[in-house]
Amino acid sequence: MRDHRTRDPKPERDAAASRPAGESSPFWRSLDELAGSDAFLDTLEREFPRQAVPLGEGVDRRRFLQLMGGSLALGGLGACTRQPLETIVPYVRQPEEIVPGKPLYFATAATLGGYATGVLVESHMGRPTKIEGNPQHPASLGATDVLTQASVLDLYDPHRSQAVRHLGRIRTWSAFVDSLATALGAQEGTAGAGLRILTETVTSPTLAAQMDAVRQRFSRARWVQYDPAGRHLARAGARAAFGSWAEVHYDLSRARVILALDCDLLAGEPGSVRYARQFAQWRRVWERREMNRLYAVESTPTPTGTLADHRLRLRPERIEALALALAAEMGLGATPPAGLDRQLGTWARAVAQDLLRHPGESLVVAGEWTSPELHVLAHAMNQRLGNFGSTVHATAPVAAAPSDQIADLAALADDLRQGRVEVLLILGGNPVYDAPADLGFADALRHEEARLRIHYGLVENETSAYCHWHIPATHYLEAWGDARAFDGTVTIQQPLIEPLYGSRSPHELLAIVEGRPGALGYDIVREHWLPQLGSEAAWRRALHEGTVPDTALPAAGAAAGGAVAAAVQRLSERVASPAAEYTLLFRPDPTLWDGRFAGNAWLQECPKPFTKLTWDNALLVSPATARQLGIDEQRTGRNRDRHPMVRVTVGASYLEVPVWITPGQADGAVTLHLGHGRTRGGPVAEGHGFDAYRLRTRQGLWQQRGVSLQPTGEAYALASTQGHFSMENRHLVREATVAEYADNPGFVHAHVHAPDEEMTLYPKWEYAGYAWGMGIDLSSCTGCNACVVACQSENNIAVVGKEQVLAGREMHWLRIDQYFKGPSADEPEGVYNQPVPCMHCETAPCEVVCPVAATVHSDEGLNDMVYNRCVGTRYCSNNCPYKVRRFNFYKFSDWQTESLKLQRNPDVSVRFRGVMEKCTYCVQRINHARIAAGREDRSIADGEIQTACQQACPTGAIVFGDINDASTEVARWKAQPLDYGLLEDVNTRPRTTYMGRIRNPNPELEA
Amino acid sequence: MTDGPDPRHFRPDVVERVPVLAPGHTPASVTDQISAVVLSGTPRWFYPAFGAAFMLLMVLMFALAKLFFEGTGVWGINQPVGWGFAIINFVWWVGIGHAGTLISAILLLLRQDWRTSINRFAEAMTLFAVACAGLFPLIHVGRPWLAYWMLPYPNTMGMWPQFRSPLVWDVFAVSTYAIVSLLFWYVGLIPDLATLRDRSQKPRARILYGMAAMGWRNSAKHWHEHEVASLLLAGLATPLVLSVHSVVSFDFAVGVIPGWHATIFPPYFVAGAIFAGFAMVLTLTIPLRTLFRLEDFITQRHLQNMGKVMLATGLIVVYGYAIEIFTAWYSANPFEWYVVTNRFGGPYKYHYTALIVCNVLAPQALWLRGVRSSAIGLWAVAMFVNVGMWLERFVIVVTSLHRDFLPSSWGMYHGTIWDWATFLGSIGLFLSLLFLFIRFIPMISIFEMRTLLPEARMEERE
Amino acid sequence: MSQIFHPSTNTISRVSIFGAIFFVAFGVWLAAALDRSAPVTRENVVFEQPIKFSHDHHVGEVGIDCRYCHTSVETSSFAGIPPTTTCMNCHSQLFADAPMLEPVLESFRSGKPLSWTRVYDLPDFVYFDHSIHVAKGIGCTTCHGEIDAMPLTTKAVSLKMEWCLACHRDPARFVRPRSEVFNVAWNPATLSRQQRAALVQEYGIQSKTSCSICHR
Amino acid sequence: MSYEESGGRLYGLMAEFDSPGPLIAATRAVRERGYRDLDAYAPYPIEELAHAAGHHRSRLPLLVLIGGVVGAIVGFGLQYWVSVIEYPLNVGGRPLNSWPAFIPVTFEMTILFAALVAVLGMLALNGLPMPYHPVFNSPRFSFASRDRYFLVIEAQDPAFDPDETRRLLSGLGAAEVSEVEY
Repeated sequence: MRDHRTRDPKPERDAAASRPAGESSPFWRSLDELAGSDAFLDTLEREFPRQAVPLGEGVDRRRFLQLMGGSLALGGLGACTRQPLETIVPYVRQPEEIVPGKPLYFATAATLGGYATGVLVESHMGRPTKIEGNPQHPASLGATDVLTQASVLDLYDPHRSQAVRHLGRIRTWSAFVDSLATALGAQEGTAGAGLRILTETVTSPTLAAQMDAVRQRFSRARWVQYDPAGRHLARAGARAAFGSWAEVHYDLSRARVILALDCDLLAGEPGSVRYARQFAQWRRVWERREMNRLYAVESTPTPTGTLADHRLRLRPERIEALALALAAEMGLGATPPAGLDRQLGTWARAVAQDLLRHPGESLVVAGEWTSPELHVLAHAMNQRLGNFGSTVHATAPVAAAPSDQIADLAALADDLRQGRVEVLLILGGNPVYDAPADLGFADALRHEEARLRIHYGLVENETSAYCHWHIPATHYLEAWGDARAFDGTVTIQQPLIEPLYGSRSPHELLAIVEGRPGALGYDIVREHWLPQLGSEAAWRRALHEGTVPDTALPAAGAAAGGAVAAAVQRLSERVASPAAEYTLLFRPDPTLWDGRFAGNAWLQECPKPFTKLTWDNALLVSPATARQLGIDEQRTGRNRDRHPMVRVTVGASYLEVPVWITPGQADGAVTLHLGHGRTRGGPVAEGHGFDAYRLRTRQGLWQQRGVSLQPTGEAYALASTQGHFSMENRHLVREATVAEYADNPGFVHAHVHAPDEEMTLYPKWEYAGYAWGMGIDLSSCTGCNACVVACQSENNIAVVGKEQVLAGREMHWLRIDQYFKGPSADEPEGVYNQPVPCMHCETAPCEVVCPVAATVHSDEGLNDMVYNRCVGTRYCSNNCPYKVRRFNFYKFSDWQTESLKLQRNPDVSVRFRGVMEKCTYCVQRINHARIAAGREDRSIADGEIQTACQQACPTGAIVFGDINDASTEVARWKAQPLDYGLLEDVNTRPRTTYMGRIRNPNPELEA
Repeated sequence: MTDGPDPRHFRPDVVERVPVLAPGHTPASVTDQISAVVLSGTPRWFYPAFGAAFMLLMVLMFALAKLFFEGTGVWGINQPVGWGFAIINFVWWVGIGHAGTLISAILLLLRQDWRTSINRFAEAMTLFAVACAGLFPLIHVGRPWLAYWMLPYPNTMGMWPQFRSPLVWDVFAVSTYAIVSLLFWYVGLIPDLATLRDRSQKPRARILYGMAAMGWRNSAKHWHEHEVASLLLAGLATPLVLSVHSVVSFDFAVGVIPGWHATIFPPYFVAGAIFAGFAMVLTLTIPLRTLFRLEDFITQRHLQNMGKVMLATGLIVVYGYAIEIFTAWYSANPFEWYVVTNRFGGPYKYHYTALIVCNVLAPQALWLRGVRSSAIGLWAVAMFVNVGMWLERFVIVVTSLHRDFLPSSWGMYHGTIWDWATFLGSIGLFLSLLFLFIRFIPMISIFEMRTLLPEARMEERE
Repeated sequence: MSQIFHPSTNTISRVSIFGAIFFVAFGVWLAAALDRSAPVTRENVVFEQPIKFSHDHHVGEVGIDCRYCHTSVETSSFAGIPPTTTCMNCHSQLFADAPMLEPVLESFRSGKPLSWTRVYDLPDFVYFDHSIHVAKGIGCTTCHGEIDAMPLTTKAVSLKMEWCLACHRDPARFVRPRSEVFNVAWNPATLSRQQRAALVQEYGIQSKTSCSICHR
Repeated sequence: MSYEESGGRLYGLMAEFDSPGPLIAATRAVRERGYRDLDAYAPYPIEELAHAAGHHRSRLPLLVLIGGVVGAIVGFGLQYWVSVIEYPLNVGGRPLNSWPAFIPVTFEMTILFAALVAVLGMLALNGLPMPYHPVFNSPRFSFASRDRYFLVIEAQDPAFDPDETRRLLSGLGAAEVSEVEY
């Protein structure tokens, strides 16, 4: 094996190298700072003591975060090495709220495609380190999705753009303001006819207001919004159905029967975190006897599909046929399509009956990927079922200025070509990379009539290469702002830290266009809200709660029937027309989304559901399709990770991508995830995966019919963290239907039995005080990965890079195993999700074999791992039946990059080379709780300790607490007959146990 | 004084009529001929041979430098296969060592006098094999500079080793084995060192051998205590050698991993060790006896007996394989049974097949006297066994780990160039030590050869 | 043949062989002794500091309470190092022009923080929490020694793991009434072993020696 | 190079034999004559010679037994003290004194101590190391490690008388009798 460093795509490695000489320190805010003049350093320390830190040399992780600044060398890693002297630097003036060594929490919101998720951000000495959900916020309910969890890393990304640049050369902010002001001045004559502003979907009321102000000044200026993974078709469908722009959101707490038509309801929609929580309430049969039922029809597997009681894999064309059949069954004036095969017909009938049996308690949802017509149909069905007002809510649009984004973008491209654009301000986004290919946006952007092209973004990406100016953007944790959630609820975003690189917020930038340069983001946002909130107190409350009261959008009118006939008409025609051989599906990447997170190493290395791929995307094809293409042969030995490439041709353009054979994928439909194959945007983003946008056109936003696939004979190495997706008839995930469970609640113990406690040479170990344990509910885990990344950011888990993942050395403490159900890979009955953290076995096999007692039990039953005692024999990992232990084969943790040190959790050791590590049940949180309780002479309350994974989980599938206390939730779970231990027959007596999985199938379809 | 060899010299348990010492030798001739190997100048072939071994040793040094500088990641290990070549080599080398102790100790207790001419050499081989073996547990850890934490010593951390761990047992077993083997070997050497002291002409040699001989005077008293000590050491080394490889097998047997968790391991590891050890003894003695013209002392008889021992232990090993498969089936444990089927049909099926060919089929040739009595034939079988025993450890370590309980965590293991460099390098270390040994120390026990002479035996009858 | 060695070699060789065991034992003992010696543990070693700050004066003579400067000792893992402003509370008036205090004034004027050398410095993998120890009746001087008699602050204990364990294994040897935690003059002898054992009961002290209490 | 000892004090008389038989006979004879401070030398161990020279039972086995017992106690004691008394830790739910797991180390320590005692004991009982010894002064003595057999009677023996003893030895079939000096 060659030196891993040369091949390791970790961003941190060559951070310094990739940075121009001028900016060796990642922290600077002006040319002065760049010059490093003493005067500047003084002001810096005085004004923003937080920024004083990076000026030091090597910075120790913990002292550094616990104290105010201070620089010192790393040391004392090996127990016998002598520590270097450390320095300690107090404040000059200490802020009241800061108690050194105690974290603070602030409420703000993260946005995706404009939709806000309320979060509470943990801040250590002024450094945001961890994102948690905001229980007060409707879109969060205390949980978060995987992208939000990872967003904190973007703040500290060493490859963020740090300088205002003009044609690649560093300029001052004022120089930029001048040139923009001049250009705008010139525009005033023509009322801004040559001015275009391109933003992502905007839900921020403040920004919208600023846009109005801009329009006041430049009446003929145009504002274009574009989100590559936005809700284009859903919006169009809603508009068709309701006759005006409208937003639809759902209330799953009241839905007994749910039909998802190619919709990732539980992990892909704006309200998904909330939906998942509501949905899960219905899956805990041991808590409430009745259970809801989910039908999922999808062409490519989704987390929602994994929980479906009935999952139907259909290619999109047939989904529309099925929809028509359903519409017919529900008497929506449709006729079942001619070519519909029988079992699909019976399926439609059964489902329709089931839905009709639950008026007002049912729900039909169509995914963004489906055609507007299908959305119309879905709305009509809900109408027919009387679900509006109970499970479905139609409101005014959340987007401040809803529009047909694709058409607008096309118009912009056209204007550029015609030379009608003189000043183009691109506020975020990356159109050069992600605009539909047939717009030729990059070429359009080249036209020199556009004399001033400005790109504003977190990183210098493909688009900034085509612009005169690049302006570094603020991260949402750095700036004031506001945004609406899926239901319209507004959150005022407050910064937790001064902009690391002196960036300006979008509000501040737009203020220049408004004609009031120099306005501060704080004032802009505050001016917008104070009048509405009425009082300073209300303002403070809004900030503290993380929501602005009564901003949820009011209900709008119900669906207009007229659209339905038209939709049915068009669908029938499409269904009648002969289907092409292959249909190419585009989907936002489960971890990189539309590519905006491609620079985020956590997300790049986060194993994607169903493939467990890292650092790449691949063409997902069903086993049957693979056979058809003749690329289904088994690879073994050293070629195990090399996957055949196929050439995907769409019209004139083509792309060669590796194939991943995915059970559960619809035959004939192949899926390619967006967001990969970046060519600019930092070492982490660049050169990983394949750019699906090159094949994406206006017409084929989400599905491109009639593509051709030819194997190229080439092969490509894909790094997947799971090599085998069959359970091999081992009773790892144990499942039953509601009926079977009613008959035999203890079915989970039917096949495997744990040896009796007496069957041992040794006495049982008794735990007097607390005994920590965890319960995981397999009936409600969607496999969304939120817990995985939450664990990573809480526990300073290193990223290892593709080569090391290929070598089988990924470091995730918590992984989500996925197994396909059923005998055949062609027709899997579904997918099991099984999160596997450390089991903290009572009779831990790992501990017995450690020669130096580096892993032993604590007196509260934790399986402690002592990094500084570990010598690295790896015996424990070998002897762990669950293989949850992770070894630092190299120096995986980054000990150099300053900015990444700021992100680290100061309460968790950063691991060094050659030591074992693993899940600790977040022992740092347990210790904090124990100390707090100890100070107050009380015992730790149930729920006082939440592990990172538990806190992040949208469905609440993870509970944690003291199993010695029968009143705790975890103890109640473990008391259930449904509770079982993984591999309990090995007699490891795991503290982490699982609740068997319960399905609620429709009896009519079971037959 | 005597005509013809003494009849008691041939035991009923020894079938062949071939003597263990060619007739016509006297104490003087034995002494002179064997010590000549050391005292007469270096043979011409020595330099290229030693040079080659030394080059391999340098390969080891380079591989280690790479390893310590970058970390264990340079090897092919991963999750789930946390142990690779390092542990395989460790077990392989320890196993090879066992033959030496067996020959010197157990055969001494059994009064198998044919051992005398090969035991010195075999013991030396034990020492060097153990040296190579001991290397691997030290370097395979993630933080080798802290490996001494496995030893019990008072420290400011107040921490001690965890005595339930088979690795700690290893530390004690292997180090004890190394020390005892060294002592046993040295005790046997003292009279011969004295002989060299008395024979050699070079002053420096006389001083060095003199110091090493500790002033041995061949007095009746010396011989008396010396014989008692040798017997006692043999009595101690015998259970020790059995315990050492049992403990090594505990590294696996104590684990819960299917394919490791087997009670048959200790006996079948010990048998395997002796099997491998004799193979290595043959591999080395067959060329050396011709190179040094020692056919008089290492005769057909020795080769044949070693062949028989290999056959016997080989059959025990085969039984071990069989019983492993049987228990997996009989226990009806799906995990255990999967390991068996996976060995036959999994990604490592070729390794397993090769193992069967080398360790099960090849040794059957030893049933034929023709093979047993032909140096070439024996040597070929021995080479098969050397490879086979390495493969056996590969199969045990890798195929058990790479697919254990949870299919989600299954993986593959491939040795890297650095794995191979370390393995070959350790062979270099072994050979270098061996060449130095045969150059400076009598590779056949002179005084014990004297006892084989008729004169020596006359007295017992008086 | 004739003699090779001088008679004296007999003695030499015997001593060297039968004495080997003692040589080894001595080596181990020496290593342990060195590891515990002040130069290694930095006990009673004075470090270069920006100001010759005297706990002797401020605590011993003036009698300022520990918490006046180390404000977060009761609430946080970290006791807190006083910001410059804390010094200035007094020194804006007292000795305001003493050259010795110039660094403080300079820091106050310029806003540049003072930079002290850590005296009590645990390795990064050790997590110590002041608040819980103080709450359970472990006094400042138990670990920080006779701070009120230190003109220049030095480390009074080794901070080796065995030192931590000594107390965690038998807190009754060191515990004192909560009221006396910040009393630098408190004398352990004022309480009997039984009384201290009673305190351990009363304060519910769990003398934990589990690894994850300090290492995580 | 060789060390020359001056003074010329007599150490004893050395009789040389060319085969073991006469040596044994001679040794028996001189012992019957009451000589005690004597030693016989042969190139290989000869049991009869040892008996003849009066070496019967060795104390070594007892020493080794004691060594082994001490080793066992130290071995188990160390493990028990570490795991139960010094730093009791819950290792995989096993009891502090998991004696079955302590057996291997105890065994190895037993062997180690016994073996060390066996070797050191052998050296001690033989008075080794003793690089210098008067008999080495005899130029012929180097053949004791080849094919010659020697009997040495020390001058300090009360029954020793230079001429008497010399006569006796030559009478016992010694090929040659020579004086050995310090």
